[in-house]
Amino acid sequence: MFSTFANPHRFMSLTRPLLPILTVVAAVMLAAGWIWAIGFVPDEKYQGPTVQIMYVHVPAAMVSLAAYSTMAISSLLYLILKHSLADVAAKSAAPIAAALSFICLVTGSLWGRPTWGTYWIWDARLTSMLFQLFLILGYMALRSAFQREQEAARAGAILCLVGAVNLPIIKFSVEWWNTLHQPAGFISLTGDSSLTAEFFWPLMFNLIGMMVLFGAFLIATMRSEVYKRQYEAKLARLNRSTS
Amino acid sequence: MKGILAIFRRELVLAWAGGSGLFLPAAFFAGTIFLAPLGVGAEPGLLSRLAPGLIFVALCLASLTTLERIFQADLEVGALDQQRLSGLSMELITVVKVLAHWLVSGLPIALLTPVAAVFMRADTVTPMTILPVFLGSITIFLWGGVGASLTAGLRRSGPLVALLVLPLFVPVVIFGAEELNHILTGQTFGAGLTLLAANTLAALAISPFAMALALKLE
Amino acid sequence: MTGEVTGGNFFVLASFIASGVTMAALAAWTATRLAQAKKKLNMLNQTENPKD
Amino acid sequence: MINRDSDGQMALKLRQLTAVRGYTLLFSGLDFDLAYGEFAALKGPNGAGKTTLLRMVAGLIAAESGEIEYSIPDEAPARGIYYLGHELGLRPNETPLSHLRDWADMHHQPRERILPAIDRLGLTSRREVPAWSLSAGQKKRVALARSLVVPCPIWLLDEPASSLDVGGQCLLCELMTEHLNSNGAILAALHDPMDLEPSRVLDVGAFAP
Repeated sequence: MFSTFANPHRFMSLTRPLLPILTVVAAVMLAAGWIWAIGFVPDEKYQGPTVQIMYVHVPAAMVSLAAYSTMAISSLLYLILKHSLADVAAKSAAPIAAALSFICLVTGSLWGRPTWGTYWIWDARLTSMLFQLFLILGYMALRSAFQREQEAARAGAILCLVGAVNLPIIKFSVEWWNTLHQPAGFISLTGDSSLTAEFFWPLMFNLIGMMVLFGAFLIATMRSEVYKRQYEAKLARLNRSTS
Repeated sequence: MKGILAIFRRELVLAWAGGSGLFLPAAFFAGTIFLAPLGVGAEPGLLSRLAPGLIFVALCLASLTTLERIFQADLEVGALDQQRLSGLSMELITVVKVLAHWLVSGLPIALLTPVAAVFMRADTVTPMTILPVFLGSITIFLWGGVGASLTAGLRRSGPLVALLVLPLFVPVVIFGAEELNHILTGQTFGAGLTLLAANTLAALAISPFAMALALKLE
Repeated sequence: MTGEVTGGNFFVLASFIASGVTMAALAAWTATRLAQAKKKLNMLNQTENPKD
Repeated sequence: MINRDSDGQMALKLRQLTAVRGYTLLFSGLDFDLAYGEFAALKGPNGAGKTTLLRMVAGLIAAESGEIEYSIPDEAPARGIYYLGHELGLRPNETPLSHLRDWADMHHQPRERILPAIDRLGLTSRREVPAWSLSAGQKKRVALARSLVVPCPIWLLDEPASSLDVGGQCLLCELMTEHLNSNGAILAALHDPMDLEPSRVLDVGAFAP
């Protein structure tokens, strides 16, 4: 059952030291990764320097997908185990996933301008990311529409799972649609151009940095969510004992 | 079997008696179709190219107008509680309600497609144009039903349902518009229909469980 | 190897700045949320049993 | 969980039931047995969780923890539970006749019981009137008629007498007495005492934290 009283002491004590460490490591890695990407990566033969946008765009895309998967998995766990910490994880991962999707879309369109002359090109990956952002915003809007945390958690979990099931279908259909409407010989943002070593390692470094950043954000948001719920639970107990 | 048919019949009668059920979505759909040429201009070439896409977008928007009421009508008067006690499985009840609503609101739109195609100056308008919109509208109502079940307990949740289910309509619009384009321009069709049918079956397989779980939100 | 920042390209800089700003905003929002939540809880603990 | 043997006299066994609304604990460790032929009244202050308990026993709400054991005779329709809540389950453009007909078909019950039930509840003249033009009392009578159209052994009533006129209230007592005499069980949250004396009282407030 929804164990509002499950006291996540173990989680809180575990993450208390972890949060500062992750934040510092993430900051250092991202700073280094960005300097490495901007400063030392040679120009790519087709796009010239604009390839460097990849070092923010691709990690943001991948980590936002990881964030959405975190939401989906913890939603599933919440529906099965009914443990409130799983719901806290899903609710906390949502804003981060939204922010990362937003970064991915902004950098994608900034990449489009010099390369194809327009800020938005209906590239398959970008379009799928757009609808993933829509799913996340829908999740957050649905959750905030409920007063009671219990109902918000359950409704959100169901929507997140339905979204997770549909995301591959959306990706497939957008890619299928893309092959019909996209002119041939189109340089996709990443992936197919096989990356040589000097392009590949900065990407991996930045990816790990972004992952650590996601971890730090997730833990921080979860801790504040746990504090909020403990506050509301204690407030309810106080009102009950005084009334 | 008779039990679930009773719910289906009740839902149909009440949606019909409600009056607005049948005409609202079809009118909304027709309105959108009639507005487009005024904005785009009536050159036949342009309009017929636009027709498939616009028909499916209009279908999505028109369906959104009634999705909110699929479960809310019964939930707010307590009828849903009574149906839960009738021993029928909640998954079956939700599917039956969605299909009844689709019959009253979604099917008329599918039947209107040839008319819309004519208004959009499509080249070959055959009764086959109904097929893609027929399959697409079922999928839209099933996924829309999931959105409706999640927000049944909320007041004024129409716009929220639209935001929730919009991404779920992407495959329907893509495959449906493509297939409708083939039909309207007289090309061979059928491959797209299988993809559309696959989407419908996926929706039919997944959404009842989501809806049933959502309505047990106590 | 181009050592220095290829300043010529406005869009590379713009995307890094945009990402940086978004992440900074998210960080700020998360930090304040965390601080506020902890403060509210402590305040409540204070009022409930001032001794601890 | 439901076991369909009806040899045991017990209709309902509630074991260590706990209910939570939002962050507040309503009641915990609630134990109660209800035998067939018994009428138990739920007592307790407002917000103690009487309605929550009834909906929990009806299976509409999941209990935070604890177990409910039903023993329902095999011939009972559906889940063997008749639940009368605050909302009466009538859509605005439904008529008593159409509602009860759908109700009977939903449970595969014969339609012959509908007209006698309508007459019994005094709705004969209004059986074709849409619900939006019926009074709350008349709609309550349609809800009560449901219990005659689809007879269930266990009755869960949430303030059954509310919005009933004097005639309606004594009719309610008659129906409840008949149900008890035909070996039915009743668990009811009563707002004010009725002419019919409950054989047992369950004070939900006693189980509050």
